[in-house]
Amino acid sequence: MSVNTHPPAELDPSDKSLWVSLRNQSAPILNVEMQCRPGEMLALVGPSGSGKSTVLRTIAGLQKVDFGHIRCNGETWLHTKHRNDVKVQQRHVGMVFQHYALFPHKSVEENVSLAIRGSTRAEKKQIAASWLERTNMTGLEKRKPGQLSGGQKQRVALARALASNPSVLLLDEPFSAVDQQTRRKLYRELAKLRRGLDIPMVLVTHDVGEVQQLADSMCLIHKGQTLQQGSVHEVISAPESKAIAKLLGHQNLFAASVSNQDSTHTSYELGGTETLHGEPSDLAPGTRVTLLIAPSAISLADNSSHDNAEHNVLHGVVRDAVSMGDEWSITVHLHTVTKSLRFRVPQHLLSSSHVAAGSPISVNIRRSGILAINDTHSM
Amino acid sequence: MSVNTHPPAELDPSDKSLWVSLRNQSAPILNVEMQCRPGEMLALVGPSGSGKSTVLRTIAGLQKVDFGHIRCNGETWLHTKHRNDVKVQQRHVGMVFQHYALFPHKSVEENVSLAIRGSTRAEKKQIAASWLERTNMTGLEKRKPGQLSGGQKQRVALARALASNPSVLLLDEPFSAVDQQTRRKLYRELAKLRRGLDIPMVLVTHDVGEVQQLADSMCLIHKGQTLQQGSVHEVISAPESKAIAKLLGHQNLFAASVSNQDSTHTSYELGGTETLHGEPSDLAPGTRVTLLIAPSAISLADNSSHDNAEHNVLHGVVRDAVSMGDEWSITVHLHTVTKSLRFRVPQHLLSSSHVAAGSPISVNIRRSGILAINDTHSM
Amino acid sequence: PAYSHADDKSQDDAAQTPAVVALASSFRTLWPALADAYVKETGNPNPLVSFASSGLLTTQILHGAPFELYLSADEATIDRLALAGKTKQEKYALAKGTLSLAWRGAGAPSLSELGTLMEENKSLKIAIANPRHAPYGIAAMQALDNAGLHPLPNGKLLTAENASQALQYALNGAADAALVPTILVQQFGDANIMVLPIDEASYQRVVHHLTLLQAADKPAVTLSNWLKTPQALTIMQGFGLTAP
Amino acid sequence: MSPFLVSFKLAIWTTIILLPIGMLLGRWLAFARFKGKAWVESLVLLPLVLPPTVIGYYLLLVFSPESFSGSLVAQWFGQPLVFTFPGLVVASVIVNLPFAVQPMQLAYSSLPLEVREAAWVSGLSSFETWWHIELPQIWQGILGSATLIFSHTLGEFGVVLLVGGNIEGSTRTVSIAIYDHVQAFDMQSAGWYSLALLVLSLAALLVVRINTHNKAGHA
Amino acid sequence: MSPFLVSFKLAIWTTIILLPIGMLLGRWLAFARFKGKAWVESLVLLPLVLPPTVIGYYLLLVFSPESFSGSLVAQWFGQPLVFTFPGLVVASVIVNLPFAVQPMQLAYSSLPLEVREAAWVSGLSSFETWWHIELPQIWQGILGSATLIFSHTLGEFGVVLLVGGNIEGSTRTVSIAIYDHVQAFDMQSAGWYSLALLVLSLAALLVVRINTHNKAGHA
Ligand SMILES: Nc1ncnc2c1ncn2[C@@H]1O[C@H](COP(=O)(O)OP(=O)(O)OP(=O)(O)O)[C@@H](O)[C@H]1O
Ligand SMILES: Nc1ncnc2c1ncn2[C@@H]1O[C@H](COP(=O)(O)OP(=O)(O)OP(=O)(O)O)[C@@H](O)[C@H]1O
Ligand SMILES: [Mg+2]
Ligand SMILES: [Mg+2]
Repeated sequence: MSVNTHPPAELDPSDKSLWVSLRNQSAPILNVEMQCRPGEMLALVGPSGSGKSTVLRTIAGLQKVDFGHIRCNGETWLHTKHRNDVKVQQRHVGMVFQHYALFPHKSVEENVSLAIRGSTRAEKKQIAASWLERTNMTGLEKRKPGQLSGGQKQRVALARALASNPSVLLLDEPFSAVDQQTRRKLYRELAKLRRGLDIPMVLVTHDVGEVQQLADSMCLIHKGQTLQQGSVHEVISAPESKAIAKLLGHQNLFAASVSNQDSTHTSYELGGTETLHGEPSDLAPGTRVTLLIAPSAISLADNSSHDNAEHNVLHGVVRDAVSMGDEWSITVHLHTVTKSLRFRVPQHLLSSSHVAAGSPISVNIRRSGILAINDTHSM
Repeated sequence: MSVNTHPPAELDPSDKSLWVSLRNQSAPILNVEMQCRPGEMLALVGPSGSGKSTVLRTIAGLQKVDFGHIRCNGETWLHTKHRNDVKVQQRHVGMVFQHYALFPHKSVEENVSLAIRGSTRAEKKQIAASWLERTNMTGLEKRKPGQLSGGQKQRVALARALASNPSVLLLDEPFSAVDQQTRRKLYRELAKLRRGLDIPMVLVTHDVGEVQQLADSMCLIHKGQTLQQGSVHEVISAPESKAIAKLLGHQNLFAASVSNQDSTHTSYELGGTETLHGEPSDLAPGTRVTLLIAPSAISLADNSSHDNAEHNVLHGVVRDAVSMGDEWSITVHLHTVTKSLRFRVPQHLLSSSHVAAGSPISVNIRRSGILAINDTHSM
Repeated sequence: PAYSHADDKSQDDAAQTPAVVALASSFRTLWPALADAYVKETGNPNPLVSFASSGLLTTQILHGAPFELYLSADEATIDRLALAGKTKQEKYALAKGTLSLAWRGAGAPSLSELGTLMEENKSLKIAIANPRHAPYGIAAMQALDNAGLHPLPNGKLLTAENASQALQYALNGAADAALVPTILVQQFGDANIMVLPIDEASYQRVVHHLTLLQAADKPAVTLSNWLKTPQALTIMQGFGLTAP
Repeated sequence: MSPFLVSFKLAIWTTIILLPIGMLLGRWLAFARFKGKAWVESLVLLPLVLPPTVIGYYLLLVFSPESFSGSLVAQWFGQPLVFTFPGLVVASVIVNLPFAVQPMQLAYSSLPLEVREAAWVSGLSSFETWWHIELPQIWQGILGSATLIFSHTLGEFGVVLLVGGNIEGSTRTVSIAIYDHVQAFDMQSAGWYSLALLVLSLAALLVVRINTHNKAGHA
Repeated sequence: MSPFLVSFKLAIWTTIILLPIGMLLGRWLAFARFKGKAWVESLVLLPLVLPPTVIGYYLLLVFSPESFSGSLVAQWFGQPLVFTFPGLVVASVIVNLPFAVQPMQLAYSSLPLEVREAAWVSGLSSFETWWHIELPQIWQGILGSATLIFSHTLGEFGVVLLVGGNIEGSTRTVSIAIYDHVQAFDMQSAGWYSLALLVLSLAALLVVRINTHNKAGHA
């Protein structure tokens, strides 16, 4: 169910957005439509091997596709139908390669300053130094890439991309090898940069937290196919299909069918014996849906609790419980449904009897935290 | 404050633990002591460039150090004092290199089967196939590494390390390029493998969630120096120093001094005007401490709330609020302290007025969620 | 290999095995005719030959080359071999050789005219064999000396590695003239080249010698003897050589 | 001009002229994928297959002022090529072509594509990419080519002898001089010349190699 | 045996013998870091510096059964080396040494250390690492070495003439045969021989190159 972001035939030349529309028949197979406005950070998310790097490489002009139309910064970069293909150099892309692709024989400083255009030597040196400082690389300017750790290399690659004053920023998992603390510092630097720059930015990442913290919109890709594009909040809170929900890392997914619906609630039947009540909807009874239960909608309940207007109560036994710092991650084996439920509980709310595998447990599921994905709509 | 895990002079030959003790004077500077029992998964955590990869490479026998003593599987692998240095091949290490180091001219299948020892050709093929299946690589067996995506390469590297039936497992950020869904599958496979294998395992990662989910114990390294080793829960919930707390990604750290302490509580003075009350402790008044406030100890409060026996109440204004799916991450500018406070709130507890920057906000801080780190103890 | 035949004393075999002959470059044009006649008259197998400059052949023989017979225009090299005890018999003078001027085009000048021609045509070049080691090169220098053409201005005199090469320079136009052994040009039909004999008094004539080497076996002796016959001399005379 | 001077001048000129040619050809053969590639690669080697004297002979035919090709060449160079130093250089360039191409092609084909891509993305033009990224990384290939060409030109003898004509001071190289001495049984001179040639070229090779090692920094 | 057979036999033997030597030396020079490395690298090139005939002359001195060294060599090989085919092979091996070492060294030095480390960690012995990991990746270097040696041996002339003695059927190579024809003004034969040599060697080079291209799969 790809989004129709195909660049219109007559495009406003003052539209500086990045429009991408790609098809490839041979491996890697592609069928991608996406759009990113200037100043917007678009997160490109998808499983390993889904074609994210290929898309970035095609935008940069490094990879050929059977059919492609790419517009950026008011110019057409690629239009295979018109045999239009702007040279890589003229696209002015700032790119972090997944494997960094540093210049192995150049020092860290030269790696960055080589990518800076149209400045004097002294200016380049200064810009490079400032970016290396912002990526916590000060002191290592004279090193060759071979003498750096993985995370240090990645930061040089990031500095090189950011320093080039590009017309579009393509970041391929730019923080994957960097520790949390440095990562937060880099997030801040990226945020600062965004304030000054009005260019489209595309970020490939596997970290949903990173998406939420950095990106405005989000594009999901699976087997070379774009599945959904929208604002981060929209996509995460209302995935269009079960596949998307899974891609986003949602674990509490239950196959169900609408059994009843009126102005106060909708009822969903799970595997025959269990019924969950959700917010009112316009789903016709009998519709097959996938229920997505937000982890935050789940809380511990008393054994004696019963369903009420706000909550459903489910009973089961603890299958396992893992301490995650000041929270516990609990997997519950429900009595009535074969699938298990996963959620987190702050440590202080949990008594030790809860944590042992096999101990009985009851959970509240807030009605407003239940999302029904219509299976018949999705591909 | 390095842990004394120096292998004892007379070592029990039946002790199959991995003992590591390394010193290096020239770059990269090292001063590392660590230990990992058979069947234990030790997480090696530290900022980028702190020497994690160097330690793994030294254990594997790929890097030389000035002074080193490594024992594993009841054998001495390295003892520089006795000019004892077992060859790489004889150490039988299963290693995932940070940059994968796949054999570029061999197919995916050959990459894995080459690392399998002492089996017939058919057996090797079968073992390789089974590991490739467990790493979700089925269907790509005939590809060369150059035809794989980053995450696919990483999974081949993982399959190669796991398939080799090693005497110690060294994993250098083995999941960094893999999506959440596949990562969860790999976690499960690793857990399964652990049940059958009684060998020490060392995992380098930047993901605290991963540590909590996979590791038993944890070793913190900073600038080549081991800072703390202990069980994951111990290290995360009671870091020994402010530096460690920072490394672990803790953000709510406040400099304070003990102003008062009795059998019901300890009082801490923050920057003069604000006082926080914590659980009783044996800290003498006047002791300089760093207060670590667990995010889960922070919750929203009414404007009219006041300190009570369980909670401290602080007032401030929202500096920014970021939606993280069904939670919001809130940064609060406190009235009385110059540092800001970060915490997460489930979306349904938050009214829209709370989210706007500048709106007044009050927070509860649970006493039991305040940890005081004695600054005078830490280095 | 040819090497082992030297030890082979069997008469029958000797008739079958060819003689191994070292031939100096100056015999190159002459040899096929001699060999043909030898094979035809005696019924012996065609001798195995190795061509090289006299200098190289001598070096090789000095260091154990399995040659049985050595023919050269360089008497000094034969003396050198004799001195080293490599020869089996006294050297034998086969024939005397003369010099000719090979001239590109018609109207070949005499050597004395060549001087004036060179004055007129600055780019005119003459090639000779290297006088440092080739006997015909030495003879050519003597002839040039006697014609008052020595020393020639720099770049006018080309010294080729051997006489063949000197002639080649003239053939392909790299040089305008070459002073070469008559044997090379006597039976040489090239329309572009005019051949003019040089006054035999103006240089010391070159004597072609033959010597049997230590390794010589029956077939080599047979060949050596045949080369001393009048029939052989007749063939040599056909190439412009004269009786010694 | 001493034969040593002629030899070293010839070796240096040949190296200087061949390096860019070898770099272009080697780069093309390393990067391009086309049908007749094996043919081109094999053809480049052919100057090695014929004996030098025979190549010399054919070059003489081609360069001879009497021939059509030779007159064209003579017009182009302003003088006939035979028996002159420029002629030696041209002949030497032709004979040494394989040594210029092979190491360059090898060096180029070990250059990872991704690093060049990063250069393009960074806005470096083809020339800048070559200058900043390719050149410093094929250093070993250049060095290999240069030393092979240099050494082989010093020792080359057949082509030089034929095309140059052994004219003292302009086309007599040390190789020819040594050969002449050997032919004339002047073994002592030949020995001294050989020794001097070996020592001088060893010194030259060492200087080049040590300098470039230092420059490349062995990083 | 026809001169063609002698030449090709010689070229093939020389290549077969030199490839392992070049591989060992090239590998050592690529991987080892030691003080006199520039010296070794330069010394390896010296067989190119002296004219082939002069090298031939010195080899003759060393191998001659009349000399002490030669008698040792003759004992070792069971026959004197001069004027025999084995002698040609030995001389040819010495002269072609630089072509064996240079491309191998280049190919080896572009092998990333990390991949070899991964092989060791995977438990592959030094030999297995060489066989499974190094060899398939230095293919280009081997090919480069082999084709240079092969072509150069076909065209080599000076050393072969001196050490072999131009004996028909055993040591007369095509190169020498062509030279003889040129010297005897038999230009037609020389032309035909040259053409045949060129065509045959082109064919040989093409066969090798196309086969290895297919094998390496250009991946
Ligand atoms: N040279 C190639 N030939 C054939 N298939 C290829 C080639 N290179 C990549 N692929 C395939 O194309 C697909 C897309 O690869 P790409 O690198 O774009 O994935 P990705 O989304 O970036 O994955 P990751 O998150 O693992 O980096 C993968 O399935 C990969 O196996
Ligand atoms: N060849 C070298 N010469 C000098 N210093 C080096 C060399 N290689 C690595 N280093 C330095 O050694 C330190 C440790 O490197 P190492 O790769 O072990 O870090 P790391 O903890 O694995 O970091 P990361 O998380 O970024 O991978 C780094 O600061 C790095 O810059
Ligand atoms: Mg990718
Ligand atoms: Mg590392």
